[in-house]
Amino acid sequence: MTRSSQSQFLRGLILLVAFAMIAAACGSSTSDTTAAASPGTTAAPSTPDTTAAPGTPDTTMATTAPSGEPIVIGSTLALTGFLAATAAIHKVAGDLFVEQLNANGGLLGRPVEWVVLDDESVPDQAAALYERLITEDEVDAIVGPYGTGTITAAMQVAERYGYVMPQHTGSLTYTYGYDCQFPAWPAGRNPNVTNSELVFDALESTGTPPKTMAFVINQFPGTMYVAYGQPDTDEGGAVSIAADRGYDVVLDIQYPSTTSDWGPIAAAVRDADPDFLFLGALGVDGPNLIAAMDALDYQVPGMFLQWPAPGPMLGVGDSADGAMSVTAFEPHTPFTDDPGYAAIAQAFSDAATAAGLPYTAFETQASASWAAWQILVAGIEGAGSLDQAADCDYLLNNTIDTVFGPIDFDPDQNNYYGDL
Amino acid sequence: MTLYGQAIISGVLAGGLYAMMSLGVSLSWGVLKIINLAYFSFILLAGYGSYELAANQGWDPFVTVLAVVPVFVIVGGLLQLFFEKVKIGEFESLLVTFGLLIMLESVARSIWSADFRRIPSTENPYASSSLRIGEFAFPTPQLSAFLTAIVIGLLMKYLLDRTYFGKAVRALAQDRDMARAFGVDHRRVAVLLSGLAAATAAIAGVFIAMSQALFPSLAVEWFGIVFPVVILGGLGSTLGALGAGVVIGVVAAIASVTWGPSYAPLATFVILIATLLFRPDGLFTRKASV
Amino acid sequence: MSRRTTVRLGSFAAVAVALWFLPTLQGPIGFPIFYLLFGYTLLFWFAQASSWNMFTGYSGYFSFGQGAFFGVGVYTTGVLAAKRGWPLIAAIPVAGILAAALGLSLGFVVFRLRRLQGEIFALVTLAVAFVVAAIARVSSKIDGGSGIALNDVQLPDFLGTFPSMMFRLGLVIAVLTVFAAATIQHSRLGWGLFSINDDEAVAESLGVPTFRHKMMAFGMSAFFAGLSGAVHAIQISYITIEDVFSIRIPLFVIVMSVLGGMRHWMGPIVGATIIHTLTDRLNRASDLELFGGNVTVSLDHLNDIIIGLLLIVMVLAVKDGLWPRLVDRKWAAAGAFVVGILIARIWAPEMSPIGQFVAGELGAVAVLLPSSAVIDRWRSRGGPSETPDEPTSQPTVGATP
Amino acid sequence: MSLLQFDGIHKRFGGVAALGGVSGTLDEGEILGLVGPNGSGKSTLINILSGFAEPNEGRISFAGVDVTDTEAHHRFGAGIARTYQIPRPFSSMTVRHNVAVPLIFGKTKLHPSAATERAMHWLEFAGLASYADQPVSELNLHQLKYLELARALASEPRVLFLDEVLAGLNPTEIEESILMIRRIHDLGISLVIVEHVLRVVNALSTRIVALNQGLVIAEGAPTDVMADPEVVKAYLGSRWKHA
Repeated sequence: MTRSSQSQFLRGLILLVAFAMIAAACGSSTSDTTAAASPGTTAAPSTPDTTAAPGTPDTTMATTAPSGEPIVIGSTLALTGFLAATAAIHKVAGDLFVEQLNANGGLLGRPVEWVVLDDESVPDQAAALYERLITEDEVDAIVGPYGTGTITAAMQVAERYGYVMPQHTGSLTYTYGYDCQFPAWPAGRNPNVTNSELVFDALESTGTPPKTMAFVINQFPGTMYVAYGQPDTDEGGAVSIAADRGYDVVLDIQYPSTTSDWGPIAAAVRDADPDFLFLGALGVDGPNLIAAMDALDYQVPGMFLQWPAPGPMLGVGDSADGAMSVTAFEPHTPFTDDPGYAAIAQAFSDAATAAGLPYTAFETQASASWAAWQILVAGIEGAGSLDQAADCDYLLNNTIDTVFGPIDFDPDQNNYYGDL
Repeated sequence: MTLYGQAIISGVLAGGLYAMMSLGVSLSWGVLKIINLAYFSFILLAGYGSYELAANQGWDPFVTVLAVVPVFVIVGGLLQLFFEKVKIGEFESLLVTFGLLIMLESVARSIWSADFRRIPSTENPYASSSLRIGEFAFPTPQLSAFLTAIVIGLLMKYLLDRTYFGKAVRALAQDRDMARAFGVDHRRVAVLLSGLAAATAAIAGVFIAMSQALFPSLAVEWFGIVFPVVILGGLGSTLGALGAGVVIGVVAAIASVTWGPSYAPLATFVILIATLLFRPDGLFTRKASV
Repeated sequence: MSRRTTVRLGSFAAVAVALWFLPTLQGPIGFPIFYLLFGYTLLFWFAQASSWNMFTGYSGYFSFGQGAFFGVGVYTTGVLAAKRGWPLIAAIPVAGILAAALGLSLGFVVFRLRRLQGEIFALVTLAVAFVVAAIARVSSKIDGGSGIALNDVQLPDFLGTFPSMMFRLGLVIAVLTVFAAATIQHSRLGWGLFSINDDEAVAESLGVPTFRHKMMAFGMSAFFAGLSGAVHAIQISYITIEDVFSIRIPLFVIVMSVLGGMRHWMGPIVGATIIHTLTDRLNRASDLELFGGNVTVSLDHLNDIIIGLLLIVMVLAVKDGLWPRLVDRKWAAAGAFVVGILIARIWAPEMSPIGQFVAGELGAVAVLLPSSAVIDRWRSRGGPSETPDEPTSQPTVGATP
Repeated sequence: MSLLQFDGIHKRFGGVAALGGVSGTLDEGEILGLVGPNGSGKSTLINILSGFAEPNEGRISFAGVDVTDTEAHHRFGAGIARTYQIPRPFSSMTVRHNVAVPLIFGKTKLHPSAATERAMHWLEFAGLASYADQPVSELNLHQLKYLELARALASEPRVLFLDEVLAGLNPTEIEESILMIRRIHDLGISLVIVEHVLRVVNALSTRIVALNQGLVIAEGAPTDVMADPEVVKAYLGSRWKHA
């Protein structure tokens, strides 16, 4: 009897604690609307030596403190879920950009507040949250989320309300028919063609191009698109381009994103013994496969890693020799010739270290994020208003300066430029 | 033929690791009647623990076992103590530990972020080393995991077959009330067994940290390996788990090199379903339980 | 049709018709359009949780197969509507039928084998979800790993703008599903399922056609999960195997139903409402500042922790879920709901209506749970005779006289 | 023609034969006593006849129809009912709802609301009317056994298997139960009673079948069977083993 009443009491106690926690959390969730990222908290100039965020056209504003109602910019990011690793970079980059923007006079002379919601890496969640940002929170502008799926979902919402949506790294270029979406990274309209041609051109320029080639592709939409072309049309694709160019394709396999035992894949590559390995990789696939091949005492003479996510070659050591990848930005020359960008790269690196990211260099992901913010700011400053249609017009009709250099957007190319 | 030989070796060695990952779930389910998904979190957290010690404190990855395992023996024991206290049934245990798994994954994410963590090669010379026999290579982490799994399997077998503790465990597995009536201290046996089971999970975690990158959602991805091994091996069967681990490893490896890696999960689950339909007590149990 | 059935049909129809015109009122009333999509998502979870519960909650057979049925629905839209150009409206019923076919063929094998009862059944259904995902992954006709973009799908424009259309589609499917769940509960099928839940062998020996009843319930459960998945594909807009077959759907329907109560059709609805509103608002909370900003707690990962904690607490302490307690103490709950809203209005006047609703809802939950626990304790100490474990657990079978 | 007839029933569990070819009949209006030591196959036979388990070999016919492959719920609808040695009520339902289930699914096929009303009739018969809306956890063992009877009777069966309805009861309760069994028989229902208390079987049965190790070792009038040396040996032998 005593025992059971004791356990009843215990249960009651657990419940109380649990609900106190939830109540506390909820309280903050609601009061957060006012507390979040007020300019006072984010504008602390941690990098006073940085002159201005390049790409912010009017740098003379630098000395004037922003005033008035804050401009609210909304976005979601995959703060949790399977894309969270890379999204963390975008969070750091965005925070840094907003901080510098506010330190340099804000936007249209007003302070900027960035509201970030967690889309949990899930597209339907992202779509619902953009709907919420635009129609409930009535944000002044939006920035895209991270991840192809969430970007694709968010874009449909942006299109519905005519919002300008700069986005970092959406990889299904052929599906993005919305004129006011502005991809930041130089992937080009047809990465299913240009990506591999870039790689093969580079190989051939060495004078001793490989003869045999192996393709190991992650079954992820973006990597599949680059390797096999657009679904249902088979247009382009690295594998067929390689064959057309006369390479001998000795291995062509796909693996699920959940692969945990890399032994058999490594064995298959070793068995095929290609001169060159084209790895349509994501995340840590590269290092995992390299380690597995290492364990078989095998190294490929050369390899290409498609999308090294953060810290790609982290901890692999010497075995990564001979590996190449595509990048839009690396924190060394020639990318850092502009002193402004060198400072940003350094500031990002500091911020990333402070945020505990294991890979702190300002490379493709961070720079794409930066460029997306630059595009947004350029549109608003250029049009001189928060009117979405005006901003969109300005971006389509003017050359925009970003960390990747000047960009002209062409809706016929789905606004994609470059050739990565 | 070298390809298939190497794939089979890789599958067999991976099987040892699979067995170690599954042993905790299998013993807990078979003997204690608790489907404890928290073991997945134990594997993950032990991996992170080993990572911390090796990457940041400069420990040899093998030595981290000494620090990590005792922690999880205690955690596993305490968890079981809690289950005994609240008198939890089989289904409830599945749901409660599911909740625990979700929470611990979230905790891992807030500590180590969702990013991939890997012991740098400077601190972990084993990741890329291997034993060569002719054309065939036996990677060090996988080989040592496999050998450890065999040693643990045999030790457990001895413990369960030959000692008083084992007798108590078997009595418990067959008939809870009877065991209690014959004076087996049910709670003590359960807590001890849960601690041991957690230890195997922690060892598996250390080997995983040694050979691959860690990230929080790994825990859920292991469902696809561990449950087939547990069912195939037969609930509560130590050597069964070992055998089933190897079968799953080899089948996945052969499917992988024959039709491509994306067929590996399909092959695994076809075997699992066939087993459930035709030999629900596992491939390695001699007689069907009544 | 008995009088009660007529009344139920009438009230469901009335609710459905009233909600149908909600999107029309959006302009005049001027609430944010987001509420329509928020409403859609809520209706989506009603349909998912109710469809899961009409089999698992009533019969006690624990199914992790919801992800597979949902996934079949999503991919039916993906393949038929996006790849082959069918109109969405035509793909939806096919999705339901395909999901039901999967459920029925799985049930036909599994329910025949008595040894696959209990937790083995749960694992078989989990494995089936993995198998369906693995098949979709290797078949380029379905997905093949490339994912499917749904931006060119032919949508039913006569249902209004996109948010209105989603809301109305979600409404139709949720109303059908919940109506089915309520009808089953009070029908012979419901009685059969509840007796299977208690003791399947005895049920069979008292004339319950257990095999047929399990098949019917599992088939319907899969059917509605498929219908709902087919619509939700549009909301996802870009479907991939990893997203669609993730653990999220089974996890959420379990937590929602366990929270609300699995023995009554209202349980999943209560649970879905609480979980969805709560997680939606928690999304915003990034940092919690305590003690005047001296201590900052990151709430980024709190959602999962709350979901996990709720599951544990409910399973251990409140086995019947909230619904029976709500029925028991509706006035106290209503009072706490109002108090919660008032506190929210005073504390944070600019809080959105959804935020206020969450505050009220938390007040109600906080009053319901611990007070019941205290009452349980008091009763178990005070009563001279042995009281059952859960004094509030009035039998709900076929319930309500 | 007899009401229930079974021929050559074999049942094996693993390699062990629980029933090794049992045949017999039950006539309309009979009370057949089924006796035998523990493990002689009595419960297995009842399980098979009521459709709870499948025989490996053998045929069963009921009212002239072969029901060997008929599922248990159909047999219940046709008029074969049983009770359990250890009562197995639907624990989450009220007493009344427990009795409503067979009324919904048995021969009567009533609508749930009609079934809940009709259930009172059988609760009154079993003397449980005052507990109708209580949870079954309020009942004691004796009452639970009556609830089993009420459930079995609700669908108005022609044959009722009573599996040790008296086990665990005190002498007064046993006397009451014997009267109850006679009342059930007076409803025109043929009974098969499996019972350990041989005195009771003797008093109630019109005929007795004795089983040992899965085989029929004696059959006939109660006094004859009880005097049969085989039966005495089977009982004494089993007593000794247990002592």
